[in-house]
Amino acid sequence: MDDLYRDYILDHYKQPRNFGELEPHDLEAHDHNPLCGDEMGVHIRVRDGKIADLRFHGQGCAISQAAASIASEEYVGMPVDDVGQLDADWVIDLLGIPISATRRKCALLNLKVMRGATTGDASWPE
Amino acid sequence: MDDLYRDYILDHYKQPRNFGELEPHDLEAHDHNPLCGDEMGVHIRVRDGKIADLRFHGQGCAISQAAASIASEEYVGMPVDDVGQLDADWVIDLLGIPISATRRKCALLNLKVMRGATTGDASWPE
Amino acid sequence: MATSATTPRLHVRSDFPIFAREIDGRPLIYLDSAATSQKPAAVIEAMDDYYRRHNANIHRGVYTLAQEATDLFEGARERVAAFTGAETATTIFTRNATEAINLVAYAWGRANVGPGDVVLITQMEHHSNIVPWQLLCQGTGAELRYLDVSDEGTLSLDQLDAELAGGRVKLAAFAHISNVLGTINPVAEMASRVRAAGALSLVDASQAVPQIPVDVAAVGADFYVWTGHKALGPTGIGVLHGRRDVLEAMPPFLGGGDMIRVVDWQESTWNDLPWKFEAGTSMIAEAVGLGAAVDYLGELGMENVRAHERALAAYALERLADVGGVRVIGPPDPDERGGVISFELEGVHPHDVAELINRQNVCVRAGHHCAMPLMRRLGVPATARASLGPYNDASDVDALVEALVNAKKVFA
Amino acid sequence: MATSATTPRLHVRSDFPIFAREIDGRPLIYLDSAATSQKPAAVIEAMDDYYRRHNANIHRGVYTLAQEATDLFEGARERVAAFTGAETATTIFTRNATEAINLVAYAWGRANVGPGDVVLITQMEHHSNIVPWQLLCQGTGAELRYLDVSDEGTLSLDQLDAELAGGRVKLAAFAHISNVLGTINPVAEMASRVRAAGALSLVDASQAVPQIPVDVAAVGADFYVWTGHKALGPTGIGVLHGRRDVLEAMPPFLGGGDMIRVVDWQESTWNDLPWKFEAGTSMIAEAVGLGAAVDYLGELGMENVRAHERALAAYALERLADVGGVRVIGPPDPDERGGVISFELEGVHPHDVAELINRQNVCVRAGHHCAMPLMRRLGVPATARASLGPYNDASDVDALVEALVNAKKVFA
Ligand SMILES: Cc1ncc(COP(=O)(O)O)c(C=O)c1O
Ligand SMILES: Cc1ncc(COP(=O)(O)O)c(C=O)c1O
Repeated sequence: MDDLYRDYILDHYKQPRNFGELEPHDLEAHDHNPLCGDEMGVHIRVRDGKIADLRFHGQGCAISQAAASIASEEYVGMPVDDVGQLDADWVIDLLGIPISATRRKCALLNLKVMRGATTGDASWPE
Repeated sequence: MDDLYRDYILDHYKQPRNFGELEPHDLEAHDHNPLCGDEMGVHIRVRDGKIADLRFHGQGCAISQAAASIASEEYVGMPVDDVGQLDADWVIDLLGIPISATRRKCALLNLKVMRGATTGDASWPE
Repeated sequence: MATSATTPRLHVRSDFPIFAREIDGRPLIYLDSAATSQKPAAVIEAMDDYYRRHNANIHRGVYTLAQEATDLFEGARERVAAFTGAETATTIFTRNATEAINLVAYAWGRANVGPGDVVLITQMEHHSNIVPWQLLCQGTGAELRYLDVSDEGTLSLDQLDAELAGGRVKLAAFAHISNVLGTINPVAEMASRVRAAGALSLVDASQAVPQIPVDVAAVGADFYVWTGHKALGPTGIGVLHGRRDVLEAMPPFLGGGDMIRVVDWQESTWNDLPWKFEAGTSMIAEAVGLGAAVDYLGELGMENVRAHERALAAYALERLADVGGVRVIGPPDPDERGGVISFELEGVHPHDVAELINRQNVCVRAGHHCAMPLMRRLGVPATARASLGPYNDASDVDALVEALVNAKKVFA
Repeated sequence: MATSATTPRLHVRSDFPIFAREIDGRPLIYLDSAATSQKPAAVIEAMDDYYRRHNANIHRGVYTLAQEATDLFEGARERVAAFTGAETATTIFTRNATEAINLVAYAWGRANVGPGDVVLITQMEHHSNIVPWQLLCQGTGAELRYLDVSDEGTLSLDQLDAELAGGRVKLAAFAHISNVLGTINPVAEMASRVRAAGALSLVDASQAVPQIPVDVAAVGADFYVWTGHKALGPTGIGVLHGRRDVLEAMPPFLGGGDMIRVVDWQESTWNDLPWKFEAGTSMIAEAVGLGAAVDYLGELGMENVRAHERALAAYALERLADVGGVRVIGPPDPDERGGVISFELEGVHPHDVAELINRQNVCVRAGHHCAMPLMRRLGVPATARASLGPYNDASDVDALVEALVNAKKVFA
């Protein structure tokens, strides 16, 4: 079996969870990976300070799409204020595959837009 | 004896002929050697279409000063229209020493200002 | 299988030291020459020799080393100019093609472009031939307009005429060969129409100089730019060929050492061409390397390089059809395109394609190739791109095809 | 004879391949490091290795070679930043020091300087730190003003205060070490006074980085620039260190690949620092070479380089007095000057000095040293200049002195 493109990665890529738009929504952000042109947006609905629902959208590689899909299941139910505390390792551990330096931004794009939507900080997670 | 700094070169350097200013004068020009910062000007008095008298002035190395001094003796009496016909080889032959690529502009500066004064063409002689 | 491709005309791989390298015991399949070329030993050694034996600053030194360095540098300029059919004095060394275009946009543009004027570019330009014009237009109130790219990846001369007929175009800038589509544009014809309309033209030949015989005088553009590292030369050097009268009328771009004649307290006068546009210490070793690169290409013969890459591209187009699910972008006729092949593989994002085939040491680029507007026009987020150099042969294409077949399996 | 100089602290000549070269059977006496330095084998080999084993375009490549090239390039940036005590993200690679200064003059200058504002420089600046400001002032209606140079070759802090008190200074630019006088300016003090007056400062450290330990953070200037080829590195690369907030607020300079985030039809957004200011393909091999150069200098220890060159300069000042008719320009105290010694030889034009001593393979520079305004201030048409590198020792000074004695004889 492939180290990177494991079955669950390909499964999330082909059938991404929480994918699409969400209208109405309370928070949103949109961003790019300047290295490859991938783009990703998010719509978030908030209830009682928690993420009640969310949808990612955009285009990207298997790693960025699978990462968004897998992470989306963690984001739902999370206090909005906690998103800003998440770091790069959190996403990478969640993915459970070896991420090279070049693919790092693919994996982190979902967290970047989530932080953009919730804290306004649009820098790359470290 | 030195190949380049021959006695007559040093003599012309130390006691340059036709050196100074000439007031009044009919033609003049002033120029630089951008490589070393040498500068040279000339004042020319014209009678009957010929160079009746001239003076060089400025600061420069032995080669540029000696070349101006030696050439000045040729310029006097020359029809003004002939100056534009003179080429680089004319000066270099006149000097009678081996001129390397780096010192070429030193040797040619006097002809450059002469051509500038008589024809308005301030390009380097070729 | 095209026999012309399986018997390539050039056999030069051994001139390029990098191919001695193996990664995980496998040879390198380098198909990314449109991003940067590999370098023949002659180029590397020329720079090495420069640093080991002749290194000195140029132009103002009296001593032997400085004279040697000056001769090496200016000699390289002469050979570079001769290689592209340009004049030596109007052959200006820049940092790369990008800086060459910015030089024109700043020095010529800020002095000649104003509100209501049009700068005309095309939808297939590299960012380096887009962003400088955006900045110029934003700074001057001019309008940036685009020539369309057809579904086949070509430009329309009729649309060019229509734009020029508007009478507002001051400068038109276009690629000689597209770095994404491979399209070879009719640049001489375009430059002549632009000139007839009283406008200036700039040709971005970054992909052309390494791939086809070029003749700057015959193209007849006002500016013709390219970049050393794609033409078997080093990084850190590019070339701007300009028309003498245009360059002479232009104010300088960067100010500093070497580009001046006299510096006074409040103002300065400028050196002759080409030095007027070369501020500060030049890319001396890089010029020496680029001189060696054009010598090498000249010995191969650019007709041979073109024939070799054309045959190989034709072979690649044929073989890619075998993979199944590959969609090639750009002109289908190998006579109308260079050795740059962008493609999509159904169901697999280009980034994943590149990652997967790298496991077999096949090096291709994936992404927007610095041409985001073109990606938008084509309606794709990114493409994978295989591009050829004189060192490639049919075995590289075969390796690409095999790697793509394997990549498809992972995503099946 | 100073024993400290005859027993130099560094013995590194054999690290520099060029000294294996003989011309007419004589060794090379290289005393022109202020124009450009010689390169240690480690620098030449690092670039060689890059081209032979790792060459690929950076930042957007997925394959192994591209990752290696990216790591080599960005790794070099980290080491360069660490070497000068600067942040990595605010360490921008330029073509040379000249381009770094022009970058500031264009991108920061055009956005922040207007009619009535003052740009303040000094009479001892290199053309590269004069002409960009002339162009800026001419383009914006600002006024260019100069701090005087004293007869000893120094600046006056009082005059700086007086200029700043005028309230119109927007930016002050000055050399860390003069390339003609050797003067080491009190740049940290100057930058702090400039900052207190609400203006920005730019330090031209082209001569300082190769000669003395520098700490960009401690100097505290807004911009700190230098050039690779004088610091044992290759041609074609320079460095701009900037303050983060200033760089972030600045518009970009050159537009093109790599410096963008998103390119749309009419406008673009910019990449993060440092890439926002690095348009087009970078000087990849050159960065690798510069990384090797700072590693090498770091191993020597810049305190040792300074001590070595200080002792040697002191020895040279002493020995030059023996020649008779030599007038040295600049501060007499070796503690206040770097290893740059400009001088006049009575009765012999500097150009002839350089020519004559070249016959003994002694390489010095003669001319205005790209500092015409300073020549005017000093009242000399030109000077001869001997300048030191870590590879020089007392024997080089002795050879210079002997050659000067011979030169005098020719003109006697
Ligand atoms: C003090 C000083 N500033 C600037 C420069 C310009 O450096 P570069 O020509 O590498 O841009 C030099 C050297 O030429 C210099 O000595
Ligand atoms: C068509 C085209 N134009 C311009 C460039 C820019 O070249 P450079 O990055 O060397 O300036 C490239 C390559 O990157 C290119 O392919």
